[in-house]
Order: sequence, then C-alpha cells, then structure tokens
Amino acid sequence: MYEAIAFYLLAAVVAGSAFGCVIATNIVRMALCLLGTLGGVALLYFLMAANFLGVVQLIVYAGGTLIVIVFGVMLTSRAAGVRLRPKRSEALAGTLICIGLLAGLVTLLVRTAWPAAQSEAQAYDVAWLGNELLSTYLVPFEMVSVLLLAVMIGAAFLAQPSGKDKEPEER
Amino acid sequence: MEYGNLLNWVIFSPTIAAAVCLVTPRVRAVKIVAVVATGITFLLSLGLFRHFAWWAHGQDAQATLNVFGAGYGQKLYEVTKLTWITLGQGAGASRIEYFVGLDGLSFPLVVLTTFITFLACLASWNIEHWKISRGARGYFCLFLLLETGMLGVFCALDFFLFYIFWEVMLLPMYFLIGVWGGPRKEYAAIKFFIYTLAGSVLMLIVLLAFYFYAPAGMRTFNLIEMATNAGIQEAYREATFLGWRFAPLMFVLLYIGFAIKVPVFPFHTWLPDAHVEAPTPISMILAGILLKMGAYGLLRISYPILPGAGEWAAYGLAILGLVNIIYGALCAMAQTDFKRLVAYSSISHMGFVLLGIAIMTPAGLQGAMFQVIAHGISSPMCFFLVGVIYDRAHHREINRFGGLWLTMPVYGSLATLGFFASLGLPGLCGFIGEFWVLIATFSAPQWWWAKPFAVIAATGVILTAGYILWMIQRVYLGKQREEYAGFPDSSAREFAVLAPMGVVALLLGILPDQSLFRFMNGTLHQIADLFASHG
Amino acid sequence: MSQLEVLLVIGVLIPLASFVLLAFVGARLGKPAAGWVAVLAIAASTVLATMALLQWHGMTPDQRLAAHSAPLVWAHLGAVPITFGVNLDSLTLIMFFMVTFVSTCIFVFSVGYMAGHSDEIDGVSKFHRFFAYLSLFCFSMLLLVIADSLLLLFIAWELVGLCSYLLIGYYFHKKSASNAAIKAFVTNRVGDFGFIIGLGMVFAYLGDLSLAGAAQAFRDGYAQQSALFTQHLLGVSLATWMGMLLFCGAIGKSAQFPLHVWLPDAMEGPTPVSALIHAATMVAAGVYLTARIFVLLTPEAQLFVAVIGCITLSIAALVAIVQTDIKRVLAYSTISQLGYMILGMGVGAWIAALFHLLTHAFFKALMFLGSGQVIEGCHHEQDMRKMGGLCRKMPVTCWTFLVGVLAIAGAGIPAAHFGLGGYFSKDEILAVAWHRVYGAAHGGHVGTWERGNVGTEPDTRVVLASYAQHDPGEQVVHPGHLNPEPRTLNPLLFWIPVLIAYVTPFYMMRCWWLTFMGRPRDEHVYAHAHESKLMYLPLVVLAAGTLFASYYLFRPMVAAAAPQPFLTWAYDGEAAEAAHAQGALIDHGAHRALVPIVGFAFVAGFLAAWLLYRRGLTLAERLAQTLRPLHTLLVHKFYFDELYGLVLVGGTMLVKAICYAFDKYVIDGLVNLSARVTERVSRFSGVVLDQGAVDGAVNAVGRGTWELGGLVRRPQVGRVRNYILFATGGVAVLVLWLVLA
Amino acid sequence: MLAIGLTHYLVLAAFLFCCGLYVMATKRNAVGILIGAELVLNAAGINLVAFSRYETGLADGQIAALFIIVLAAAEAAIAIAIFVNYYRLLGTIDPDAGDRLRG
Repeated sequence: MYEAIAFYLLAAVVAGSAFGCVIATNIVRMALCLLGTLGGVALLYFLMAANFLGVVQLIVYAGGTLIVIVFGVMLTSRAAGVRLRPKRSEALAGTLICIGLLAGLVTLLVRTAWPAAQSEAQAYDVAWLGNELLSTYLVPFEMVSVLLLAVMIGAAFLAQPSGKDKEPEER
Repeated sequence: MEYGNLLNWVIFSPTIAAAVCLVTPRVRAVKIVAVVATGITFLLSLGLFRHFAWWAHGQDAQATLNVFGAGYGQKLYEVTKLTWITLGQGAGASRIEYFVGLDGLSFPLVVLTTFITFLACLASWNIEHWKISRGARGYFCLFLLLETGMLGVFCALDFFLFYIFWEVMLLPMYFLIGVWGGPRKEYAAIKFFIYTLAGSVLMLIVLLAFYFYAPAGMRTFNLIEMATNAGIQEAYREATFLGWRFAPLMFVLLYIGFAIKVPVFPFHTWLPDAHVEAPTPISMILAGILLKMGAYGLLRISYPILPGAGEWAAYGLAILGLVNIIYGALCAMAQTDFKRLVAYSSISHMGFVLLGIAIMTPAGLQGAMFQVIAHGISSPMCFFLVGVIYDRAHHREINRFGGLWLTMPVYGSLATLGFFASLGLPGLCGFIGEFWVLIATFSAPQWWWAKPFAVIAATGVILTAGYILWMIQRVYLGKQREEYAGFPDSSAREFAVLAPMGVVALLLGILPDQSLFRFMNGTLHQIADLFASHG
Repeated sequence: MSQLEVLLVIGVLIPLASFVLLAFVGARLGKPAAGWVAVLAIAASTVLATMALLQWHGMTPDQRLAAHSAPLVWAHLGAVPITFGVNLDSLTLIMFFMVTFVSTCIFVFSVGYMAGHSDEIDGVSKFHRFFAYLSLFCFSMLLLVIADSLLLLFIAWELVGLCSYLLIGYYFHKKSASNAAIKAFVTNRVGDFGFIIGLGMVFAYLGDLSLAGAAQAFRDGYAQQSALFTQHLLGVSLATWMGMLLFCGAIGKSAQFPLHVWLPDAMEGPTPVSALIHAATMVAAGVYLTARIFVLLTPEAQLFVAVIGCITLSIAALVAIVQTDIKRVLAYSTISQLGYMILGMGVGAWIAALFHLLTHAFFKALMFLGSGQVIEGCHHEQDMRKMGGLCRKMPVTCWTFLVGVLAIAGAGIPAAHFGLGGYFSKDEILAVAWHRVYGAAHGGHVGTWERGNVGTEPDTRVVLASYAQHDPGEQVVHPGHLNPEPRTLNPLLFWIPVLIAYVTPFYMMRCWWLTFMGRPRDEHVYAHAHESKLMYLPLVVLAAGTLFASYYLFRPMVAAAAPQPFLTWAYDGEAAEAAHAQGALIDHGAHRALVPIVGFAFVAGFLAAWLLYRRGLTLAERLAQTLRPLHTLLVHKFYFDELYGLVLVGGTMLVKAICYAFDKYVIDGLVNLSARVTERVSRFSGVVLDQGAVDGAVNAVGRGTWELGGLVRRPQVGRVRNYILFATGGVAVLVLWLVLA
Repeated sequence: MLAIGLTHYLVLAAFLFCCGLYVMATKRNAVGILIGAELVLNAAGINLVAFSRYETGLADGQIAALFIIVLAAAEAAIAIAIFVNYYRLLGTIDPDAGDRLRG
C-alpha cells in the first residue's frame, strides 16, 4: 500500500520533470528539470531496495554529472540565452514519432505476461554487492576503471587549447 | 651443442636499443644510445671468441677437433633451441624452432656485422648535416632493427627463422634507402626491394619444397638436420618435381635467390643504384654485410643440403663468377661517379667468392670466405672514403676532383690504404682471398675447366689495378684544385671510423691464419667433407 | 731461429720500423731529421748484414747447414701448410749486403738531394714521406731477398712494386709522374698475372710453394714422369709453361721485352729513387727471381728466357743511342744490362748473371747518383744537349761517373786478368754463351758427383743435380738442362750480345762526353752548375766499391750458392778451380776465344763516341739526317708505347665502354623494361579490361548506387538531431509493427 | 493497480525514454541533447534495476546499472569537453551548425 503510494508519487515527480525537460526552451531550466528526474530515479532505486545504487545515483548523477552539465552551460553561456526553437515540422514529427513509440512500447509492456518474481524482495547490502563486484564482475569492473582513466585523459586532452598555440613537441 | 644466451643478447640488444631510441627525447641522445648500443653489441660479440680460443688450436689437429667437432653441425656454440610453432600432432609432429647457434661459418660474419655496424653507426653521427636529416630517431631505430635482422640471418639454423630474419632485414633497408637516400632514392629503393623480394619468394618456394619433400616423420626446417640426415638427403636426391629433378631445380631457385643478394651478373643492377642513392653508412652496411648474406646462404643452405646439385651446376656457377670478376672490373673502369665505381668493384670482388665456392674444394671455400670477410672490411672503408669527400664537395664526379692527397694528407694516406686493400695488394686483406681462390681454382683436381678459368680470373688482377690506380690518380693525385683547397683533413670521427678498418685490413693481410682462417677452417673442411661424402 | 737468421730478420725489420716511425711522426721530425732517421735505420741494417756476412764466412759447411731452422707455418691452403722462413745461403747474404750497402749510400745522397730539391708541393711538405717510402722499399726488398717461399717472395715482390709506384709518383702533382707510376704498376701487374698463374701451377703440380719443397717435388716429378712432364699444351710441356709463366714476373719487374716500356717513364721519380729502385735493386729482383726458380726451368724455358733477354738487351741499347735525356740514357742502359743478366740466366750462366747483377748495382747506382748530382747542379736540366764541359764545375762527379762508364763498358786488360766489375761479369756471360754455341763437346757430365759432398752450401735447393744420382754404371737420365750440351744454342744468342757489347761503350761514352767534356753548350746551365759535398761522398764510396769489391767479394759468394749443375758453365779463376774440384766441366777455350771477339770492344766503342761527339753535336746531327728513318724509329723507341697505347689501353677502354653500355642499356634496360611491361600490363588490365569490361559492369552498379545515393542523400542533412529523429522513427515503426503483428 | 510490479516500472521507464528521445531530437542546443541522453540512460537504469528486483533476484542488474551511471558520467565529461571545443570552433552551440561532413 505504502509502496504503491510512494511509487506513484515518485513516478509523478520523475515523469513530470522529464516532461518539463521536453517543454522547456531554456537550457538552464532543462537542467533543473533533469535534477528532478535524477533525484526521483534515485528514490525509485531505494524503493526497489537497491540502496547502494540509489546513493550512487544521487552522488554521481545529481552531484557530479549535473554539475558538469551546468558548467557546460556556463562555458557556452553566450549562446545559452539564445532561444533556439526547433522547427515546427521537426517538433511535429518528433512528437508524433515519440508518442507512437511510447504507445507501442506501453502496449507491448502491458500485453506481455511477465513471469512471476523468483525471489522475494530483499535489501541487498553494500557488502554483498561489493563482493560480487570484486569477484564475479571483476573484469568488467577493471575495464570500466580503465575506461574512466581514458576518459579522464581524453577529456583533459580535448579541453586543452587548440593546436596552433601548442609548444612544438620536438624539432 | 653448447647452449648459451650470449648470442641472443648479441642479436636482440640492438632491438632493445631501438625501443629505447623510440622514447629517447632528443636527437643527440638518440645518437648516443645508438652508438653505445652498437658498441655494446660489438663487445658482446667479441665475447664469442672464447669458444674459438685461437691460441688453443690452429696447428694441432686434436685441438681443432675439440673446437669444431667431428662433423658438420656437431659442435655449435651459444645455441638456443625453442619450439616456436608445432605443425601436426603426435609423433609425426614437426616444429618450427627458434634455433640459433654459432659455428665457424657464422662466427666471423657475426663479428664482422657487429663491427661494421658499429662503425657505420659512428659514420651516421653527422646525420644533421645530410640533405635529408629529418627523423633521425626513425633512422636509428631502423638502423638498429636492421642490425638485428642481419645478425639473425647469420645465426639462424632453422630455415624458417632464417627466412623471417631475411625479411626483417629487408624492410628497414628499404626505408633507409628510400627515405634518407639521394635524388633517385625512390627508384633505387624500389628496385632494391623488388629484386630482393623476388629472391626471397624463390627462397620461400624452396623452403616449402624442402619441408614437404622430406620423408614423412623427418620433416623439419632444421638446416643442420637437412644437410646431415641421410634419409632426407636420399629423398632430395631421388625426388622429382613436375618432371624435373628435384635437387638441381631447387638449387637453381635458391641460387637465384642468393645471387640477387651477392649480386651475380645478370641480377646485379640494383646494386650500383642502391649504393649510389643510399647514404654513406647504409652503403657501408650494404656492401659490407648484406652482400655477404648471399654467399653465406650458399654456404649454409644450398651447398650443404644439395651438394650433388652443386656439382651439377659448378661449371655454370664458375662461369658466372668469372663474368662477375671481369665484367664488374670493366664496368667499374667506365664509371665517372666515385660511388658507382666502388659499387662495381664490389661486384668484381664478389666474383672471386662465387668462383671459390663453385669449385667446392676446401681451399676454394677458405678463399671464398676470406674474400667475404676481407671485402666486408675493405669495401665499407672505400664507401666511407667516398662519403668523406662527398660530405665536403657535395658531388662524386671523379673527373672533377684532383690533388686531394695534398689537401688532406691523413685522409689521402688512409684512402690509399683502403683502395690498395681493395686492389688486392699483398700485406692487405684483399690479397689473401683472391690468391687463395685463384690457386685453389687452379689446383682443383676434379674440374677440367678449372685451370683455364683460373687464368681468366687472374686477368681481373690487372683490370682491378687499372681502374683503382686510374681512380686514385684522378681523385687524389695531380694538382691541388682551388675549389677544394679549403677542405679540412679527416676529422677525429672520420679517423675513428677509418682507422679500425685499416688496422683490421692490415691484420688480415699479414696474419690471415691467426686473424681468420683458424676460426673457420674447421667448419669449412666439414662442409667440404659433406661434398665428398654425398658420393 | 738461428743467430744468423735473427740477424737477417732484424735487419729486415729495422727499415720497417723506420717506415712506421716516419709515417706517424715524420712530419713533426722536420726536414733533415726525418732523412737522418731513415739513414740511421738502413745503416744499422748494413751493419747487421756485414756481421752476418762475416759470420757466414767463418762457418764450415756443416755449421752453415745447422744455421737453417724450420720455417714457420703462416696459413693453410686447403690442407697444405704454407710456410715462411729465411732462405739462408751465400746468395741471400751477398744480396742482402748489396741492397743495404747501396741503399745506405743512396739514402745519404738523398738527404742532400731532397733538401736541395723543392719537396714542397702547393705548400705541403712531403720530405718525410720520401724517406718513409724509401724505408718501406728497403724492408720489402730485403724481405724479397730472404724469402724462402715463392709466396713470400711474391708478397715482397708486390710490395716493392707498391713502393716503386709511390716513389715514381712522388711528384704526383705532375700528370706525367702519376701516369708513369700507373704505367709501372699496371705493367708489372701484367707480369704478375703470369707469375700468379705460375704459382698456381707450382701449387697444383708440385704441391708446395716453398722454394726447396717445389724444387724437390720437381725433381721427384721428373723421376716419375708426372703430368707436368708428360702433358703438353700447344706443343710445349707443362713444366716449360710453368717456368715461362713464373719468369713472366721477372719480365715485368726487370723491364724485359715486351714489358720494358715502364722503366724509362719511371725516371719521373726523384733521381735517388731511380738509382736505388730502378737501377740497383728492384729491377734486378727479376733476375734474382729467375735465379731462385732456375731449378724449375726446363731447357725450353731457358731458351725462352735467353731469347727474351737477347731481344731486350739489343732493343734497349739501340734506343739508348739516340736518347738525349741523361736519365733516360741510363734507364735504357739499365734495361740493356738487365737483358744481359737474363740472357745469362737463359744460357745457363747462373753465376755470371748474378755476378753481373751485383756489379751492375754498384756502377749503375753510381752513375744515377752522378746524374742526380748533375741534374741538381744544373737546376733540373736533364737534357744532355744543353750540358757539356761540366767537368770543370763538378770534378768529383765527372771522374766517379767515368768509373761507372768504364765498368759498364767492360773495360779491363784481358791478358793481365785485370778489369772493372763489368769486365768480368759480362765477359763471363758471353763466355758461357760462346761455349753453348761453339764449345768443344766433351763428356764429363755433372752426373758423376753426389749429393752432399758438393759445394759449400747446405743442400736445400740444390736438388736438380741429383737427377744423376744413380748407380754409376747405369745409363744417366738426361733431362738436358742439367747438363746443357755444347753446340746446342743458336749462334744469334751469342753474336747479338757481342754486337751490343760494342754499342754499350759507345752510348755510355756519348753520355759522359756530352755531359762533362767538350764546350758548354748552354751558358746559363753552365754558369749555375755546382757540386754538393754531402752528395759526392756516396759517389766516392760507390766508385771504390765498383773498382775493388766486385770480383773478390761478389764472385765467390755467388759461386758458392750456385745450384750445382750450372757450375759447369762457370769459368774463370777460382770458380773454375772450385768447379774442377767438384768434378765439373771446364772449358778454357771459351775464355781464350772471347778475347779477340769482345776483349777490346770498349776501346772501339769509346773511340767511336769520341770521334762523333768530340766537336759537339753537329756531326751526330748530320749522321742522324742521313739515317733519318732509322733515327726516327729509335727516337720513338720502336713505337712500343704507341702500339700499346693503341691496342691494349685503347682496347681496354673500348671494352669497358661496351661493357658499361651493355650494363646500362641492355641489362638495366631489361630490368626497367620488365618493370615497364608489368606496369603496361597492369595498365592494360586496369584501363582496358577493368575499366571497359569489368568496370563497365561495376560502374553500372556503381552508377545505380550513386543515383540511389543521390535520392537517399536528401535526408542526410548532416544534423545530428535529425539522425536521432530518424533513428527514433525507425524504432517506433519497428515497435508498432511488433504491436500490430 | 495497487500492487506495484515490474510493468509499472517499465512503463515509467518507457515514458522517460521517449521524453529523452524527443529532447535529443528537437532541442537545438548541444547541452540539451546531452540532457536527453541522460534521460534515456536513466530509463535504462530503471529497467535494469526493476528486472533485477522482480525477475532474477541477482546482482547483475544492479551492477549493470552501476556501470551505466559510471558511463553516463564519463560520457558527460567527454561530451562537455567536445561541446566546449565545438563552441570555440564554431561560435555557437547549435548542433545543426556542425554539418561540415555533409555529403
């Protein structure tokens, strides 16, 4: 019962702020709406007993990614104020396609008979997750860490001033 | 077989150095790394002397037996034998091996290679002043890789491995000529590449044929095994290939492959072009070492494995040797480009090697191998001598020089030494090889044609004197010319490159036995025994 | 090594050390010092040579035999060891002494000569180089003398050739000098070509390159009638070929016909060099070689040697008559005298030829140094037509030169058994020739003596004689040359040398008279003429040697070393007695017969020269006018240079041009053609086949694709957003299709 | 309706997904596209966790979601870096301006 109430509340928040993203024309507002969505999704994770994931969602997404996006907005701020509205034809086509897709998806989802849950909901604790991560999923874990390293270097490289101002590497 | 790792260090320390060069920041540091690496490789290769302790043998037959073993391939030093690829399964499986080792045939060539490469590396020191001086790092990396390739060819005792090293050596050479060469470098590089590649394709065919024509269960790429296993020898003798007798056909294919490298008469035209366009140190290596691979291949692969075919072909091969001697000398006489002249003289000198090998007697093999080493010393010296004045005058027209001995007395004296060594003056290295080959040819009992051929080959002696002295007259003698009056004498670096070669040339000429013969005679006699025993 | 051998080896190595020293620090030593270093070195060698000579003199035959030590193994040819050692006999010792002694004189002379001579070329001093080369030469020459192996001899042979090349080309800023140097080296190489093949034959048939071993094998081969003696090529036995080919080396080095052309040109070198190398020592090495290989020469080969010598001596003497350059006269006279020596070798006068070699070394060095003095004194004027009357300005040179002229002319008093060196040595050669032509045929073959008790020499190379080593009663094997029969020689080989014996005094007197006597013909030259003190000292020493040393020192030493069979053809005095003691054949008749034939040839020659030139050149020029064609022929030296230039040099140049053209256009052309063809084929297959047929089809497809692409391209607006929209649309369609399915 | 099951979550995620797609397709601001992508990724995350919760009961879904979060962060960092360069190069943030590669 409570779960249902909580779900609907959170779903409203998530869906609402996502729709806010859709209708907003100002980029800053879109970012704000995104914050709502992300927070809502984090709470949904708690609701699904994925506590650790919820925390990570909050910290990394809401705390990290969003900050990055806001920074991006600010760095390109001269253009931020300019309202770049989509063409009407595009908006129309987008709307039609998306609604069509949503309709199709929902139909499929509802129509599908999902098998019953195999196990009861249980609160997966962090220790268990950590064990899994460092045993069964060790290789992907390491790959991801390498990826992060590459991203870090890549981002730093991309962000540095362009070629012509560079020091010549060698004669 | 005595196992050991020293040879691996010798072969691969240039590779390690090449990797170090890649991450070395400045050109000067790269040069230092390269010189030090080639120097260390040279010193390491000197360590190989301990197996051939010359003070222990030479006169005494028992001592010689101890050092060289009782038969071909029975006593190898610094052997590494690792399975690389296994073909087939179970008992019938044969292996491609990483099999390197040293005997009297390869040992002098390994030391020669490290020695000349070291000096050539020193000769590259002024790379900044070349017309194409960019990418010095790449130059030295390729240079060091080239050294690994060359050493590998001389040490490999597995045909497959031999082939791999042969190709490894080819590519760096292509780039070294094609990138850092003279005005027609692309033409020269492509000519070199296509010629050599054609040769290695033929070698590949033979490689496969050798493998598949061996009786099942005995299939191998082991060169020693192929030469000494009676079953394999029997199979090669009897087999036919598309209606042709197997051995002669393979011999011819293999011979063409090696002949291109030597180079033998109709396949020689890549050589003058490659030499002329290549930068000086590369010419040194080309003449000093690469040409020797053809001769080495004949002695390591063609003749021990197919001795019967060698006898079958002796007449033709001796004729080719003669043509090389005479024709090369005549062409050299016609040259006005200094470097081209030296290049053609190489063709002439390698003719003696071919002749010495073709007659298949121990004396002939001795002479041929001595000529190989002697030419490996004298021709890089000549090329460097040409390079020295090219650096100053920026042209190589013989007729535009004159009086350089007056302008550069030290250089002039060294040049005289180098060119007289090439001319075959007694007391210098060139003489021994030519003399041994001539006398061996003359006294080879089994060929009716040997005596007239020796007479014809001896005319090369006159022609050689002619073109070398004529060249010396036009370049070094005569009145001093004003445009060259300001030339500085040879620098300390140039002296450091020339003097060791001069000293070795003298040493080889005066004490041929102590300096060379006793390190290889044992193996050469074993190879000659193979000829005798095949029946 | 025995003490004697050590002495000799050190004597050889000292000049080498001097060479090394001068090569490295010579420039720092400076002008006179470098020269004195070289003088000191060669003087030390001379002292050692003298010591060795004295020691040898005091030894019994057994001690001499014991003084030999086993040679050292140098290398292996195949499985045959090549050994080098010291060839210890009295010929070696006396040659060694002669070379060092003459060298010392010439070195001293050179110090004065080169100091006066401008040795700076374009500001670069080469003084020390001169002495370095000279030292190297002495080393090589001494090595040649002591060599006991044909190969070591050949090595030294080439090294003296190198020194000759370097010294002829000493003034290499002059084109003529470097040309002469090349000519000398290449001509010698032509001779060496034969020599090498000869060595090949020695190795192939005799299996040993050492002199003693080869001789031994030769004898054994003869006894067993091996292939060398039974096989023939062009009607000549292989043994003969071997001898002739080995002799080819001597033809080159001793400037014999037809390779004599280089020696006159070699006078481009400094005069001391001409004296040392191109008169006294190196050119005589050919004779020395012939002496050493004498035991390998068959009668036919000996005849060949004799004919070559005969041709050479006559050609050179005739040409010498018309030369005007003082050094060239001497050069041609050298060739002519070498011809005499070779002739002597050919007719079997082994001792006489070597005796002549030694005396010739002294008097020819003397005359060359005298000419050097003249040239130096006259400021490099070499033309005798501009000289004359120099006797007053340079008396010492003049009279010492006259000693040389008398010696070469063979002046002596026949009845009194007194004369200068040339008198004995040349007459002895002629006497042997006379015997071979007209001598009384009597028995008394050498065959009766036995090995071991003959001569004073250890029997190392004296092997041929033992052909006759069999039981006394048996039929003697007669290879012919062991015991050359009298009356077997063509008379021309006697009469031509006799004729030339008249010509020699003529041209030598002409040379001396034109230079020193008469009236000065060029006031300028005469005014400047002067004599240098340092330089005439060696002249005096050499003149003394010419006067006194020859007969009493050289002759016995040479005779003691002779291979036994040829003692039969040695005449005169002690040698005859020695030979007699050994049971050899003596023909006193030969010497007596010669007295009226050539005994006074020198008087006739001198007289003719004096008559013709006593009033200067006018008479001679008139004579030349009368004999115009002959004169022209002689002035052009029988056109040998022109002939060789045209045929050999021109021929080689033509062949080389053809060869290179062949290389460039045919072989390389083929290579490039094949590349071109490959390219063409690929282009044909590329353009015609591919583009026409295959590509036609492919292009049709391609064009269709292109057109289609043009259509499809429309939506490709390059906007990311639109792509997303399209993708989304696609997904939507898929989903809806799923839903509806 | 009151018993919250898998379908609920999936429908919500589908909505979120469609919103994200729409944003990506129509916003004429590069950062907007990024925001759309974040929405799409969140939808995927919800799906994964929901499947893990209601179907498998294993950790794999959560782990995958975790990686998605990490990837999203990485993607954002790179994307912003690219956009900053893009802006510097073209002076605008309009993705339509970057059509140089257009055929």
